[in-house]
Amino acid sequence: MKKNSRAFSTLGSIAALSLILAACGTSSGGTDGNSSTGGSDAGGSEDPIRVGGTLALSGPLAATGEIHRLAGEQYVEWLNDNGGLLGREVEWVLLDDESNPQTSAAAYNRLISQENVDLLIGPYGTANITAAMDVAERNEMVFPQHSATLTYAYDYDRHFPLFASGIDSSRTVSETIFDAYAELADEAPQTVGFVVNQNPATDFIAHGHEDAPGSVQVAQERGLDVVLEVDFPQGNTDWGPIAQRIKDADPDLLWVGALGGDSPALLAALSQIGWEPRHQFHLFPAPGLLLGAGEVAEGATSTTLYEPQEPYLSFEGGQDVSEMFTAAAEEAGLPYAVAEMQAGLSWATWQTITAGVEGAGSLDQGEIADYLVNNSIETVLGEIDFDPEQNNYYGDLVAIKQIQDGEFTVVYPADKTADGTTIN
Amino acid sequence: MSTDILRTDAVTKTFGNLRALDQVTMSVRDGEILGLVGPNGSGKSTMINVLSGFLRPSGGQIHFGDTRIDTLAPHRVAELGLARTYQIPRPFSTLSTLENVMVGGSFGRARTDRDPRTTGMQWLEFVGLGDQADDAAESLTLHQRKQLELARALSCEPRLIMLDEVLAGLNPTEIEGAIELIKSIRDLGIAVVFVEHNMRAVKGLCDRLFVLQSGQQIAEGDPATVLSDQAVIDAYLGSQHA
Amino acid sequence: MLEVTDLSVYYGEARALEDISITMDQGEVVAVLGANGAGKSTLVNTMAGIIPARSGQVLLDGAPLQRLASHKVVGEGIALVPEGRMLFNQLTVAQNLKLGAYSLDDRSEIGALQQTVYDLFPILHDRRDQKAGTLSGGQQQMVAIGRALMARPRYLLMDEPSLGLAPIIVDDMFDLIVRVHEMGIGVLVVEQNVARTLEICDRGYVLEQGTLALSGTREELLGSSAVREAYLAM
Amino acid sequence: MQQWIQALITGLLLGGLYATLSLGFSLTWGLLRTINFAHFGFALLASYVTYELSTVHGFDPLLTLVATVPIGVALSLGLQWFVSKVKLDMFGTLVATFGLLLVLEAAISRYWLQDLRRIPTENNPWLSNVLSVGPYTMPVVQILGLVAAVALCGFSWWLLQRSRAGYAIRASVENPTMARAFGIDATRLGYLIAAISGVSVAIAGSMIGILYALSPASALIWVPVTLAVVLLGGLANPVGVAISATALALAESFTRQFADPSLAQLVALGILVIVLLFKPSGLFRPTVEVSER
Amino acid sequence: MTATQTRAPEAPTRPTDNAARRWTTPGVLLVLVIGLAALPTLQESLGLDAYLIVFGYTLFFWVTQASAWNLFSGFSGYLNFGHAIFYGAGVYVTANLARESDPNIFVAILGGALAAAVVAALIGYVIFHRGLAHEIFALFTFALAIAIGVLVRNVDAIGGGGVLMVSMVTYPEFLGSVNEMLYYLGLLLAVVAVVAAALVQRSRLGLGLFAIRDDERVAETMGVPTFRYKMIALVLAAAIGGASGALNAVMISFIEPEATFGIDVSVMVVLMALVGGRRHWAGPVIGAVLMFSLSDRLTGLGMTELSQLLTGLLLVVVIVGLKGGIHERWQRRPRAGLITFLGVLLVLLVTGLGGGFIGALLFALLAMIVVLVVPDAWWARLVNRSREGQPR
Repeated sequence: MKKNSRAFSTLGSIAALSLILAACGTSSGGTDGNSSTGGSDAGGSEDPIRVGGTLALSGPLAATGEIHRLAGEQYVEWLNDNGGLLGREVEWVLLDDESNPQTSAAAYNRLISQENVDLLIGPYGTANITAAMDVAERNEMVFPQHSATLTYAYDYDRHFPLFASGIDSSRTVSETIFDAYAELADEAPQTVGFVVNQNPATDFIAHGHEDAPGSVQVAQERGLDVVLEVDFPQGNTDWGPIAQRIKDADPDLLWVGALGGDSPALLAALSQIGWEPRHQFHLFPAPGLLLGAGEVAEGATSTTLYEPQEPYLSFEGGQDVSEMFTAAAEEAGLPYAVAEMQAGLSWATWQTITAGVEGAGSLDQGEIADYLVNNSIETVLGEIDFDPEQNNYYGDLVAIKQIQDGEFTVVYPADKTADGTTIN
Repeated sequence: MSTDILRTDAVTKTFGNLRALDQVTMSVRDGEILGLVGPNGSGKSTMINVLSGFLRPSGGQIHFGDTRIDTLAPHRVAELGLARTYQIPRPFSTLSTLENVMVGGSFGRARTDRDPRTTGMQWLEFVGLGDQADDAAESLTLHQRKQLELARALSCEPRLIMLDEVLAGLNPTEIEGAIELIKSIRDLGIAVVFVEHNMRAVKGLCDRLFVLQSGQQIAEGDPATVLSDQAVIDAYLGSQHA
Repeated sequence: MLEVTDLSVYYGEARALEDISITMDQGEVVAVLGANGAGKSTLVNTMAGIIPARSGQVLLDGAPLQRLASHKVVGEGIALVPEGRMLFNQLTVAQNLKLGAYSLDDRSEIGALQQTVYDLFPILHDRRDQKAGTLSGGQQQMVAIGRALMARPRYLLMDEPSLGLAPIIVDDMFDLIVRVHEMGIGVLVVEQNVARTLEICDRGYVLEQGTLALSGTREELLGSSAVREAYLAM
Repeated sequence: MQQWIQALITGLLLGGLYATLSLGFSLTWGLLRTINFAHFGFALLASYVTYELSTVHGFDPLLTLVATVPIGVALSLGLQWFVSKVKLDMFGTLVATFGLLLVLEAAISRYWLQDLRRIPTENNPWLSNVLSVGPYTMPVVQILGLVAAVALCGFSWWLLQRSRAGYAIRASVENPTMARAFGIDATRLGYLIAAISGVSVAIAGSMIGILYALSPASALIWVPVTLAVVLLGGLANPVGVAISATALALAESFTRQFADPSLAQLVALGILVIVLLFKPSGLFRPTVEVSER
Repeated sequence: MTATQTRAPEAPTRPTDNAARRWTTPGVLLVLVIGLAALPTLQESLGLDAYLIVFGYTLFFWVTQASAWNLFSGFSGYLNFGHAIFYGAGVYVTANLARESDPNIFVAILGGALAAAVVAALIGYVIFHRGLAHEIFALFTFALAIAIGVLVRNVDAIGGGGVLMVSMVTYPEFLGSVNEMLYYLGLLLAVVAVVAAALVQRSRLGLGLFAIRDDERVAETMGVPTFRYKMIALVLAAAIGGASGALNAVMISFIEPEATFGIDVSVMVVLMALVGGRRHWAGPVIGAVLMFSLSDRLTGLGMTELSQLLTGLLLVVVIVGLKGGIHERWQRRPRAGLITFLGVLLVLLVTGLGGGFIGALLFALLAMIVVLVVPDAWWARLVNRSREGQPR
């Protein structure tokens, strides 16, 4: 019996597997069990248009993923309230990529081949976007995305980046930062200290890549004295020694290549050793946390592409995103319920795909792509002209915002500032 | 006098302060059953552990045939043809009875063109475990585990087998069977080192005795002589006076 | 009165003890003799509550002990000096002793018991902060006995106390058993040193293959060839 | 010179947190044979409770210990009860507690969302409360954390090495049968150890909540350093935990100060790897050595 | 010699165990593999989702990794929590080859296998000489993987200063699209891994490893060359893991040290093997299918938190209820398990209630687990009661 059962179980397991194979041939063929699909044949115009994408709903990137989820949901609601797309309702098929590029790639494959989505929208996070873009490329799908930073790496002609910093983003972002501080004229910083998270996005802006100079190089080119260059790992937990090194170097401008919660932790450590930054810049901090850092964060600058203020509120949808996102975020219980750059980018990405479809008048990926490269797109970031000569990147829309009196306000360039506010 | 198959020269094994073996010089002759006896704690099991390479001696040398083995890895010792059983059976608990025996047949000296499965079955039949071949070793009774220990050691096709209290815990009928079994092992031409407390069995089986007490050898020779030796009697029964 | 009635113990399917009945008084030294594997250790371990019985009972003054969780038996006044000492080798001598009194609560009494043990074994006092695992065999046996005495036992079960001891120390060991007995503690001693054991015991039992082969007074056993037979087959 | 001393101070203070976090993990592994990955979930939950109570309800972050410690103890006791009920082997506990960690993470992200959380400075007086001695500064909360670490490790050491319960615990790990024969109830002592582990993990968690930004995925950040401390320090050896936590924190601190912060973890783990290669049992002896078979 | 070693264990002892029986398992496996290999070609004509190709690849990936892990760790009892070292070695071979030009995928796979094998040989040589206790070994390897991740992050020559990208590889045209190529090669590697595990299990090497797992010292005294066997198995496991990692680099395309050497792969393979059962080659296969289809299904339904929650609960339930893993319990209760599995699967497929094929597969596996989790004593009572109910 004993022997019998072992043989039986081995055979059984194999028989089971082959049966599955046979079964999936018969049963899940024809009409798929998932009855909600069927948009791909574009037959009935009542069928919703399905837009597929993933976001980091769990894992290390999930904090920002959550913002994009809320913003996206609000956009889809807004769109459907305003007649949908091509007269059809829009349905967002959102999957979790767990902040993991492999999951992201698999999920985009699933969206295309199983969920039969009509359109794609990119995930959050450079790694996930890069992995997903490969899938989009293999399927020749239009791929608008909001936040990939490694501009040099992308050459897919149907990807539409909304992180509007130009193809030389590491240079343009850097130049913008120092241009902003140059406004201070005599009081402009002469020395700069770099403290950079090893995350690819922050690392790229700070250190560049082969032919693309980063902030450190730009600073040197501009004659600033780089007095400190420190990299720290993702998930760094001890800020004291880094703070000490900053204090010892005593830079005029503290340039922090920060992500998420890095900035407030660093600022706390700095204030504990009694060093106050004269000028401080933070690349991609979680804005709520930076504001929560209190007095030490006063005067901190950061990059932005959208803030809930003029002129952005006058841009296409600028008012809507601010109001709707804030309402939704408050309801969800986010501690910082202000629509800023991430929410704006999310909205702009949706505006891009919407404009492409409406402009092309169809769901044909080639036509959408053609429309997008040939026309200006109105977004909450302003007017965007995707330039196929530059891998669809375009001019630099990056602005600098600063915490003044406990609130973020745009201080550079002048055409983005509300009422002549200047950097201090 | 037949040739020695195993010879120890002044083997010593210490554990911390304890001298478990103290300069023991012992030899086993080809084809004999040597009884290794002594009261509890006298160092018999330590001796077997040292001989099998399970423990490394603290001093002295061990030769098996012409090969010095006290410096070899245990699996090399096994390959030379030295096998053992364990006092408390240590079967490979997640393997079947047959697979336990196949381990011996698959390695070292026993590794031949013959299928270890076939030879393994033969050894199981030999010790009387043929019907339990497919049972999990864990499910065996103590007696069967002892039999398995034997079969497993035999499956290595040893030239010398060391049996560590194979009779302990068995009932009289089982003991009788085991004694017959050990005789038939000798008849296969395998030398046996037999560690046992059951003196009736020792007397009945052994060609020679080697007596240890507190890690030291106190007597050696044919059973009748050795067992009437006063030092041995004292060792077992305690001396009447200090 | 410590009694064992119709006790049977099995390891899985293997029988270790069958229908054993013995009794002893607090004033006695009782020997349990027999060859290796006869079931002596099983008997004392069952009495100490370490091994569960399949049937039969251990009774202390008529009250069954077998229903108690094993960690409560010691509180009833039965302490074990196990075979191979089984000290907590990584604890110091003093700590081993204190653990013996774990079932007691009265600190001053524990102190007094400890003093008694140190009086009995002055060497242990000198070595009190040494790890038990580093002591010599004889000293370890002292700790084992001391530890058992710390439980303030009425009955002490000693499993092979002379095992692995140098001959000179063996004599001390037997003297010690007598002294323990003189403290008013009943001693059940399992021994292979038959000669010395029979010198000090009042009565004895001989086990063979898990059954009771013989019982009797010291004199009766001394005259019996069964004992000699059991050990040396002669 | 000043840099060296400041790095030393920073390292010491960080070592306090490492030790507090590692102590419970080490104790349950060494004495209860539970490799408890849920430990990191317990710490994270304590962090979030500290965050919640101080940010939303305005309690002083340190006062939240009144809530987190009982929670930590209750979770630890519950886990110990569960593990002893279902009788898992050591690797079984590892898998099961890893499952539990996932469950805790899911629960936390359900309640607090995936967003990054950090106690705002206005609710967190401890962030700016700094003790300055000459040119050197030390955050008071971390000093308190160090004191707690010393107290916890010291108490655990005293308990294990000097108290009656401690002998009993060590005895019952070394030889459960004999320990029972002398009246030691291992189950109850197991709960005692679990409770200490719960206290220390709650304190560590609250410290993390006070000092760092939280997200549901951040529990795993602490796994490598905890393992390093525990393996170096000798299982269930509170003194070993304290010393190896300090040593690793100092190594990291000096690396961050004088070399490159991004190499800090490599240095710490490198020390672990090298030590284990030359001394597989770790730098310190485990409180109780359990032979493999 | 080889023939006798690779024979199924049921082989020669009884005359009834004839050749037909012996070849059933490999035969059915072969049919299964041919069926799977034909799937991409037949997919459209059968009207199947193209997603099955992607699902299939990822499933093969996990089957490969879990089987590779099990080949050493499951069989020998040394639980390696740093399997990502070997996986990552493969990933980084492809990634570094891709720095210059689009690498040939076969070169990458072979290079990945080789690199992982070399790393394994180095690590194995050092730690097996050290004789770390099992639990120390487990957590040591865990720490080592993380340390290597940090090292790679900081050594530009390996890690490219943090990020490397693999956007395209070259491969023969007949392998079709990138997804199809991944599917075929993934299947190939999975077959290699499973067959290797099965062969090892039935060979002297496997027997030696099992002996090591149960009692290493006894094994050594019975002539098992324990050091050599541990080395061989570790290197073999690493080579398979590295080959699969090299292929997977194409799938991820964005290579970062933390994601590669982090906890994901290292822990997932352990969980898959422990859940499925680590004493048989089929165990990790079952575990990988179960855990991956569970996470795939829940991700597909957009239930992130639920996915984590259920994975966590599943681990607890399986480890508590099925201590030896699913396969082991199945061996004791094969009919009940198989009937439940197939029955539920068929019902779900026919009625379409499972939400497609993957869902049906998952629910059938879960139903089977429910049946297997019932403790033996209860099961016996249940079976007896139902038998008593029947008139004889």
